[in-house]
Amino acid sequence: MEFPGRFKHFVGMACFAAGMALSAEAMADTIKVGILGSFSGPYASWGVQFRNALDLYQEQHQSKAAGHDVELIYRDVGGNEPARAKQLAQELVVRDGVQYIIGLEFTPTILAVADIATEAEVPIINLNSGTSSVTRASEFLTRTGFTQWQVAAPAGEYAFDQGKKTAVIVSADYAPGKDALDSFRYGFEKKGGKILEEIKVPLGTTDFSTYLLRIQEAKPDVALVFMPVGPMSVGFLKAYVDRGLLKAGIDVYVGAEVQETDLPALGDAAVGIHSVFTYSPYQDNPENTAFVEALTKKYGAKGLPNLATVAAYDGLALVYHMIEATKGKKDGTAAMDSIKGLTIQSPRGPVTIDAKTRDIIQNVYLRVVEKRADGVLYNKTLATQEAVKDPWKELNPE
Amino acid sequence: MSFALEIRNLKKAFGGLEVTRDVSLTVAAGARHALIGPNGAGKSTLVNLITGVLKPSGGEILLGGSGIGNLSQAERVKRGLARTFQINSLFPTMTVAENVALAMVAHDGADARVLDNISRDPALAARIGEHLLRLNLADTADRLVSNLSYGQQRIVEVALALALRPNVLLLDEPAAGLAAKDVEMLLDLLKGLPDTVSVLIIEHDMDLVFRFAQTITVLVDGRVLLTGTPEEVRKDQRVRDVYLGRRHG
Amino acid sequence: MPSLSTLLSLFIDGASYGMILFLIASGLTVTLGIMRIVNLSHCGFAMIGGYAALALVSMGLPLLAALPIAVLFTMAVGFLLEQTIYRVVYRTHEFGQILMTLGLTYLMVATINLLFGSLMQNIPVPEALNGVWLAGGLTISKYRIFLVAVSAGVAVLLWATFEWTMFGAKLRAAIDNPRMARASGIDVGRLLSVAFAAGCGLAALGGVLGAQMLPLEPFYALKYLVLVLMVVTVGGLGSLKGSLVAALALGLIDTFGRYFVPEFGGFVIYVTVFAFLLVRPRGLFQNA
Amino acid sequence: MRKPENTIGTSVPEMRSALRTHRFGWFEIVMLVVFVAVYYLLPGYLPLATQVAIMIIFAISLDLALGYGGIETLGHAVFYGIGGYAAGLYALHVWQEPISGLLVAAIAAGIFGIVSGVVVLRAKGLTLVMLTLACATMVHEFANSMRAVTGGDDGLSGYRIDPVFGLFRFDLFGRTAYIYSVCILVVVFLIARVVANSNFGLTARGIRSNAQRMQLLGVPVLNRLVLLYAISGALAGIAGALSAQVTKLVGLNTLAFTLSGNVLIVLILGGIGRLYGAVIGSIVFVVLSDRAAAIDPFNWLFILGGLIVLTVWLAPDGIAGRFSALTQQLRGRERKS
Repeated sequence: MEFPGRFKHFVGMACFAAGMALSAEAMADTIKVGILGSFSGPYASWGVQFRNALDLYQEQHQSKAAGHDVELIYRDVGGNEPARAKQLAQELVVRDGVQYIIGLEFTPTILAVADIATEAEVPIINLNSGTSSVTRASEFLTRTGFTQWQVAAPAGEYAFDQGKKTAVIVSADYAPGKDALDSFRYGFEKKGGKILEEIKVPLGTTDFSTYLLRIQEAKPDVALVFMPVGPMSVGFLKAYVDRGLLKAGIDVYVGAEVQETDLPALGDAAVGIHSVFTYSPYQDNPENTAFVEALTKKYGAKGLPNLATVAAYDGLALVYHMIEATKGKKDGTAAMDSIKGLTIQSPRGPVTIDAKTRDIIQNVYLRVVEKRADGVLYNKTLATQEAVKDPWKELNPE
Repeated sequence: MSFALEIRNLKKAFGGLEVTRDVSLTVAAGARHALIGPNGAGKSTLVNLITGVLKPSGGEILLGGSGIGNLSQAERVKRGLARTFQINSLFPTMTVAENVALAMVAHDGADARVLDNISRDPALAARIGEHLLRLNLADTADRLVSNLSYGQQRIVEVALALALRPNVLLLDEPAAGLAAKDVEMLLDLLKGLPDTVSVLIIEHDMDLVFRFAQTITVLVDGRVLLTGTPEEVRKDQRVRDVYLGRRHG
Repeated sequence: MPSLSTLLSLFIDGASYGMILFLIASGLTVTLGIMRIVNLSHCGFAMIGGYAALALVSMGLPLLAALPIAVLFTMAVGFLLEQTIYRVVYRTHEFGQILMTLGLTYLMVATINLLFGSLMQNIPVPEALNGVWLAGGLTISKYRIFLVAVSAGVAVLLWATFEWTMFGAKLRAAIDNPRMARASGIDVGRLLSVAFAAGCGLAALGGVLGAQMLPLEPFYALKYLVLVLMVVTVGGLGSLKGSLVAALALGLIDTFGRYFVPEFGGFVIYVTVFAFLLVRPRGLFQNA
Repeated sequence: MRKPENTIGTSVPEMRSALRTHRFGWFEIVMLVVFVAVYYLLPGYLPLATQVAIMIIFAISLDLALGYGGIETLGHAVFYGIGGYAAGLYALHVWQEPISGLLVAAIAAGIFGIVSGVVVLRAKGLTLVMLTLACATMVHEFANSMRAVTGGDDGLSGYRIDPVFGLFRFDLFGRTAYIYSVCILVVVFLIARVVANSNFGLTARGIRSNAQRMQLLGVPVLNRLVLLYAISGALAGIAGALSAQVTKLVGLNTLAFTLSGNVLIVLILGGIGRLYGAVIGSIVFVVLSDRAAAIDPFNWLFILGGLIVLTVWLAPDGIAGRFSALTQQLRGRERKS
């Protein structure tokens, strides 16, 4: 076999050809955007929200940006499967010739595709993973969700401001949980609070009784809690309330765990749980009202959005902006440059992409779960902290 | 003179129940020795003691002059004691040739060789071919054992044991369940065995025993009643009483 | 040294967790004991029960009324499947059984996903069972006490059926030696059908009652499967008593392990199971 | 030593078909052609084809253990995962050279095969199934709790992989990854084939057929099974390592029950004890799940579940088994006519 020499040559040719193909694509007036998400498997609720938002945005803009047709290509990662995410991202770039990729829920999956963003100069918009460091994995990565630090550090501060002097931190034992631990502690201690104990709960835990017992025994003023949204968050909070910890006066502060889409699973138990987060569908601003109305009109009650929906909506808005800025040409660097420092009016309030870190700057709200007269559970906003940058990046400059 | 297999004062008791009572037995080199006895005489227990399935309560078992009483079944096989089973114990999902090959490879101690290709080993193929020819199994070489008739499987059972090149071959009721013509086939085969193999056969089929054995030991109630030539056994009144009388009336 | 009330709390938590595992595992151990088939769909029946109860509750039925209907419904589903698909499962080789029941589980997951969506679901606990009792320094969840009481009742009922009824005697015979049982005129096939359906019912009961601890979601059927299989294996195939002891032990070990060596969290229970199976590969109580 | 050309030597050719071994035939040629054709004709599908190649390696490793030795395992992902983590950690801390990475992974997984095999393989049947499952779950949980080393649930990432032979960079298009994986696949297939066709392969089949009798032929069955388990584990480790090198990330999912279940599905779908069953099964399974997931991600589990149930129902010996049964029938007909 004599392929070594030829092979190198071949790769060069192929890259060139692919480049040609891509630019030809651009002239053909259809710009493809790859959507990676969990549309099946245990995390399919993410995919549903992504799709709701993206299809709505496409409809509202007649799938046209800067005179070009925008086509969304959905690919199912089916959960936290890095190998599959990488394979699909590669195929989207190479085979389908997408210029942008939106999606992904998990830190491992987003890290697995970071290389592709760099190498193919394809901007990738991370919709969920809250690990601060993720955006550093590639110059072409940005985020429209939130970082754990962004909500948990203010949560620590707010809790202290509400008169809580001692706290126990409970978090699921994985990287975002580690971020949550550090950021809760940072926020709470900055104000002068005292952390009595840190409790790490292994992923996949379903019976939380022992951890609750430890909280009970530590007797803090407040519990600062981070759990991955889903079985763990619902299970933990239900058990927390059922054990009477909330009644006993140990307030609980969380982040994404009490989004309105998950409140029905918690039921009335959720009333009185505090959270610090960036979005609620019952938030009162014109963009949000229009957004929720359009979604419920299109999808009915199932269209109730959460941050994933908003993140996807804003993510596609960023893509549209990039397409306009580059006039539909494939130029990842120019596209990324065009969104640095950009501010858009998101349903969650104004959102800016940090010019330096490519991370998101947004408002953070302190809320508490209440029950409306019609029986609907929702988060009532108590306070707002505007234009919060990711504190971790401030503390850990590159 | 040295014996191929020698049993001295072998005892076995299950709890208080003595099943083997002080049995002594010698199988000469190249002998055709049969062990008979009525049901419950303790034949199976004796087989199990000799092959190592059971541990004796007392006494000695010597194979080629050295004691094997404390060895495991597999170690006794390695020392040259092969056996067949009352109920076929073959490799049903494999061909006849493969069954024999397994035994040969195991006997050669080559069963863990990862690099030898079995189908490219002419010496092995020749040995298998020769072995199967001798046992009249050449036609069935490429057939799965599970597809053979019961009679053929009994013969493969013998073939497997012989492939281990034993000094002593212990045949545990080889004719059990065989049709008359298959018994003839088996007998032919056993008669053709080389002299280098000593045979101890445990069998119910008296016709087969008397036509095959040179020496017969009669076991009754866990004790040796008599050892002698077929003629002597046939004539012995005690044997007639306890055994032949009842069965062959 | 933790206080007595802590230990007691842990004990109740562990026991209630264990009892749920027992309810789900009990049906599996009986069918495994008789047929020696690895039924990887068993947790799916617990899930079906849970979702059936959920559907009924969301139609306005109180949980305690929905519970028996859900159990009966699951038994019916189990019976139907046993009469059809499992007939094929019985015939095939061991790995065919594993595969087929795994495939069936996938189908269950897909169906639930289609009907109820992928989000986690909550079956609200009746008001009377909500909250805790405070006794001294001890906080006891009412629901957990209820759980322990109900499942203990079921366990006693099971034991009585097994020991004192004709059906139980036949079942024991069939587990002990299916061939002998068949030879002595017991219709093992029918016995198995009944046991299978009953097992599905028990699983459903566990699924509904345990929904607070093992929350309902479409992947329920796969998620808790390993745990339930371990209960059955540690207990010994076919032994109800074994499953009960194993489930309680695993529940307690898990709970205490998480409290005292939190850094090893979920790891403790698997090490224990592994070590135990090495020493006693046939489990706690398996005859032969 | 007898010579093959004596009178009995006439039966030598006969023995060749009676001692069933894997022979190269049209299947291997077709597969090679397909792999080459995919490279030139379907360049957009190379990442998918790479996943297929990796799955084939993994399934072949399982076939050695299950199809040849009858080791019933529901925890084979443990080797895949260990191989993956070994390759990842090696690249992160020692050297980024890929081929030595594969070797390190194979050794690590092989050693784990010996250690766990000595312990686990004493059991049989259901207990063995459960022990392998418990063992895999244990390692999964262990990897989960050793966050400092493995990255826990976030996966092990942040390592680079050097170009293969210092020449071929892992490119965006997945060309290098594909050719590299297919070459490793060919090597693994050849290794597996040598093992399967050897005395040892025969012994393994004997153990699967009747372990007790093997013991009585004087073969130390446990030792042999451990050796087989180690070889199988090492090959599975190579599959895991390949995945780690191609993806540049190792997640806990490489150790998960789902993967153990899937590889079993793949093998039984294809047919066990034949080596090429693993090839067919992987192609069908990976391509079908990819397509089904692309067409209807919300409901593709229906397709997968239905496919499994139907396969076991209609073709209990797998696709390869169905196929060889068919060809045998045809041959039988030819003979009769």
